[in-house]
Amino acid sequence: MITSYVHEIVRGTGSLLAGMKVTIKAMLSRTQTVQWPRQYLTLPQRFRGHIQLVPVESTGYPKCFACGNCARTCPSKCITVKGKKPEGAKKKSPTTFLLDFTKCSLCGLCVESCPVSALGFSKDYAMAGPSRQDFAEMDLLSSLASPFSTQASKEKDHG
Amino acid sequence: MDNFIFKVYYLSFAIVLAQTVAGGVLAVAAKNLIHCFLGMVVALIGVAGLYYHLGSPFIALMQVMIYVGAVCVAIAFGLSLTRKAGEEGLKPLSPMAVVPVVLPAGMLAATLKGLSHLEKTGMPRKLDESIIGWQLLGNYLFPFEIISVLLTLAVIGALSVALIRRREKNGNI
Amino acid sequence: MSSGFKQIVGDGLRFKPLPVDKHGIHLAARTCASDARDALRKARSEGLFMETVTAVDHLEDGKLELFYLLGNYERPERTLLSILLDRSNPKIPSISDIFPGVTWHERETGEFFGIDFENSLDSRRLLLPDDLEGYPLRKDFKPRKLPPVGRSKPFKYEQASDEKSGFVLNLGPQHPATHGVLRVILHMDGEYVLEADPILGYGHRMQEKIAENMTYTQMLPYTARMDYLSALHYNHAWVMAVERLCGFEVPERAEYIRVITSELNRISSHLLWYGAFLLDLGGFTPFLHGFADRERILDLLEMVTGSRLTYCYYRFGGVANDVDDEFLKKTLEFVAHLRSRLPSYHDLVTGNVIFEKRTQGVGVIDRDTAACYGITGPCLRGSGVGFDIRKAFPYSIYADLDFDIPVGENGDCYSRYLVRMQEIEESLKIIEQAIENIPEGKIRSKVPKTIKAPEGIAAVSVESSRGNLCVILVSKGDKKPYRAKFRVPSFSNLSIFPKLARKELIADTLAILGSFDLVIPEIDR
Amino acid sequence: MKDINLLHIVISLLGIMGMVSLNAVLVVWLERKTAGRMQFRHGPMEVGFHGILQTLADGIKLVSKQLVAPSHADTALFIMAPVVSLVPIFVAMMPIPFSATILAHETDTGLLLVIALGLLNTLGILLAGWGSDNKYGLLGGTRAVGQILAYKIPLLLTVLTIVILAGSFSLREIAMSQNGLWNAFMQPVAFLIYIVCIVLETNRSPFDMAEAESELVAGFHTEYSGMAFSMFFLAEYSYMFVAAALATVMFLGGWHGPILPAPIWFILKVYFLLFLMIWFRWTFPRVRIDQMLMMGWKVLLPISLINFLITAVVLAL
Repeated sequence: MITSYVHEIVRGTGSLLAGMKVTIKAMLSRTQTVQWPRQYLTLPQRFRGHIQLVPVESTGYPKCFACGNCARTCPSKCITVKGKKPEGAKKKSPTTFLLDFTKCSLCGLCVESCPVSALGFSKDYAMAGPSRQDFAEMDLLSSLASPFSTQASKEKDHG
Repeated sequence: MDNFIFKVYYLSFAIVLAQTVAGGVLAVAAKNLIHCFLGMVVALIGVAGLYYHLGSPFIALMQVMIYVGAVCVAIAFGLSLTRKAGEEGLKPLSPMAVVPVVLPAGMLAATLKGLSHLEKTGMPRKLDESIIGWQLLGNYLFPFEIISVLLTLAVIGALSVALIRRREKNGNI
Repeated sequence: MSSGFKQIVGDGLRFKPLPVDKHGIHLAARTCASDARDALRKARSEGLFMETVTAVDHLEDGKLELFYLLGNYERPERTLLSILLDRSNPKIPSISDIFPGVTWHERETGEFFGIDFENSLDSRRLLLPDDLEGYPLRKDFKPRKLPPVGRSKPFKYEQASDEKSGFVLNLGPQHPATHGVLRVILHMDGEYVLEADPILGYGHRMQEKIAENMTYTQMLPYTARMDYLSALHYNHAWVMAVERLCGFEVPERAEYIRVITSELNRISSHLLWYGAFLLDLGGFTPFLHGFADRERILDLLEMVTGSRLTYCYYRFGGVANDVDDEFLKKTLEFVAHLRSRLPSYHDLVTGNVIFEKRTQGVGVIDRDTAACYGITGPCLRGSGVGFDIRKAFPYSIYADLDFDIPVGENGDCYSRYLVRMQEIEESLKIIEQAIENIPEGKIRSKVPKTIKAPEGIAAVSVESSRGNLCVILVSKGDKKPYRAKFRVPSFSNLSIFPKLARKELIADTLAILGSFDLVIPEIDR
Repeated sequence: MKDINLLHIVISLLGIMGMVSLNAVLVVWLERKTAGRMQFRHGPMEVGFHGILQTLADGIKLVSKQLVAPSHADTALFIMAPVVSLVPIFVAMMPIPFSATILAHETDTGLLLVIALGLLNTLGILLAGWGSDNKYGLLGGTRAVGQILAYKIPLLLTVLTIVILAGSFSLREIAMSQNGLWNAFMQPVAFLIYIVCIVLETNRSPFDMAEAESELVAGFHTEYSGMAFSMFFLAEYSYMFVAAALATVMFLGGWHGPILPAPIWFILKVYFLLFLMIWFRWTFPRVRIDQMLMMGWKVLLPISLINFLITAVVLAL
């Protein structure tokens, strides 16, 4: 009985030392975190941030022709699209494209449903704003040129 | 300078005295069990302070260690086993509570009267504690051992009583 | 298909085979209430376990159809007992005296469909708030208009009664060890728990009603939100249920990708559990050690799916996008990396004498009790029952892969721990094999844009990280599911907790709670 | 009684307060850094060089926060508890010798003083748990009391072993007696028991019964905030320092060491022990309360008793 008692104590102490070895090794090895926001990690190609409109390369206008597929597919109903035909164009162009980011679950079904791949994912993940409204009505058109009022959007670019 | 030190000494002695008495009163009179406990701790520390002032820091520390550290903790342990301790509170004092107040008061008065005839003998002197040890292991070895056997028996008895109770109550726990 | 259930209950009972198309159910029969009781009693004595109890509201027929779904740990077979109840006065004797674990399922079905389970052991509400009127899963339920945000009535806690003992401890809904909004009322005697009463529903979102109002595709992202730690398994169960109902083909490459990603997901879930369990036992470092390696899995999955937690990656008839060689290479690297890290996990935790003392012999579940409560997953395998959906009902390509089902010996927290740690190794093996054999080809078969599932019922199970996740899908040929029931593993696993916690130290009850690997949103749905 | 020098005591108390605060800043930083590195993290990095001033910033934040007492709390106990747990530590620092000459207050019974005052810490925890009208707090407080019963006797026995070796209760003399061979080598078993006991005594993981985050939320200080909370914190880290200093004096030869000046050696040894305690905390899971009591009574007590007897017999021969 005495031997098992002593054996138990010795074995227990040994197991504790094994654990301590692991932690001290970890302490001397390299850290695996980065000091955000001073350091950044590169995001993978397919990173799904909030959605954004993809421009036509030549014109800078949105590819979107306001068919509303995305809005219908969205499970959370967080996309609002309205569009009309600009003068002289064959297809419609969006006049409003609002994303309610407070409801969005970043599932990406809207991007998949788009027939002309006019939607893409942004790589912006560090988002903060002073009011809820900043995200409840995110205007996705604001970063793109608009076929309706070219002048206004150009000013925006400079500002 | 000497005078100053004496004054400090008397002052601190008075404070410790007051602390002991206040603690004692709290221990007896408080309605909440934990306040009583606290009063006892305060009184016992006060007693340790008295020992210190009487020139025996060793006894004082032993007082803190044994009475505050061991006895009070054991009592606190007991408190934590009682059901709803501190929530229900104790009963208000009965008229009979006068007795434990009057008795020591009388004793105190008698002592003070006796002391008033004596001359002041100066500050207490520091004693060599090792004498206590030699006495305990020499002249008083037999009573010392009797006491320790008694304590051991008490511990074993308490343990067995507690174990039987627990088994009866909770089955296999 | 064997019909062991028929042999068990004999031919004396009146069963009527169900006419509709059935998927994943080996015997479906309609019976009446009294016969069901006899049959279930026999089933119980034969060791069958109750997967779930649920119902469907057939509004136009004026009937409520009550389902008992029975599984068998030993043989791959699943039995569906269906009982038609009158919609105006649905009453049925409770079977909680036969299967104690069914109490929770009955409580849930009762509050959602208004079915009265007579003589139930416990007939309080389980998930829904006490002041809700009506039965939400009935088709004619009209939701009450919610008060505007900020104006709602303040929630009042009922005062826990001190009758049972002098000391009632309210554990949660905000408590470090409940991992979410679980509340457990503990009746204590000092450090000992006399009785534990879990209160659910703090994170209830009515997912099953949401499913009835969504198209099949739209429901896909929601499934991942139930158990966010094994989101891909939920995706998998949902797409598989729809695929079985509609008869969609899945290309082989897609199946391989599904297996690789879901096994990665399983490892990541187990690694998180490893840390969280140790956190419950008071060890802090393992949590972040597990996290550091889990992070690599998340990076890998992010490469393929684009997100790190609630991947919405599987699609009907395939997966959303293809994996590239870089992913496969990095996954193999990760497999090697994790293999090299596992010994340090064992040094830090498995052999640790404190850990052994805290977990061995604590929270023992034996096989029979497990069957009573419908325990599945690692919690069950810890008790030595090798029941794993991947072997029992091999789906995807699991039948072609070589892997073992680790089982424990004692059914205690330590066994459950060991089972999960071995499962990590088995998953690594599976991933290696799948990557080795992954064929070229399409990743998605042609499916119609708008999915209309034909009329029928499918009960499709997936082995999620926590156990048997079963999606029961009832379709009436519409764009939207008529009824979708998620039989979640944690729900049944937690239902045994009050039994295990009785007369244990509070520290032990938290070890038991931790060893279940609970995800509360999954339980609350 | 002529040796009472008031000025001396006041100055040394002030010095101790300063040292306690500085020590808390350093040890908390060390703890967070160590914890971080052991978990592949950086730990605090922002305030000061590698976050060394983080504790100070946190301290300022805590002090500027409100102390909220629960409505049914026993306010007197609630406010008294942090004071009771902190003040004795200040006094217990008095007899600790940083070198043969640097010590605040020399007494013949320094060892007893430190141990006796250390007991009051538990009292503070009990009062906090009891006074804050919180069931988690109450459980934490009663656990602390149960805990003290389990380790105090082995602790005293190991201390007695050292006392009979050195023949004195004076910390200075105990340290002086180890000029050659440290007691840690002469009494390895006693040293190990003492290390376990000080982890128990300072309520630190794996024996943090009274706090037990995953069981009791925050145990005895669940309801505390602001200044009072920071006082508990200060008490914990100061008590760690006192316990480690006592271990250094009793087992690691106090200030003795080659080349470096004596106080530096002393501080180094103390911090080594503190690091050891931090290391334990970030490696082990928590022991269950009954197992801890078992260990106290069934392992520590018999071993320390046997060790004491053997030492006494060897010395007598």
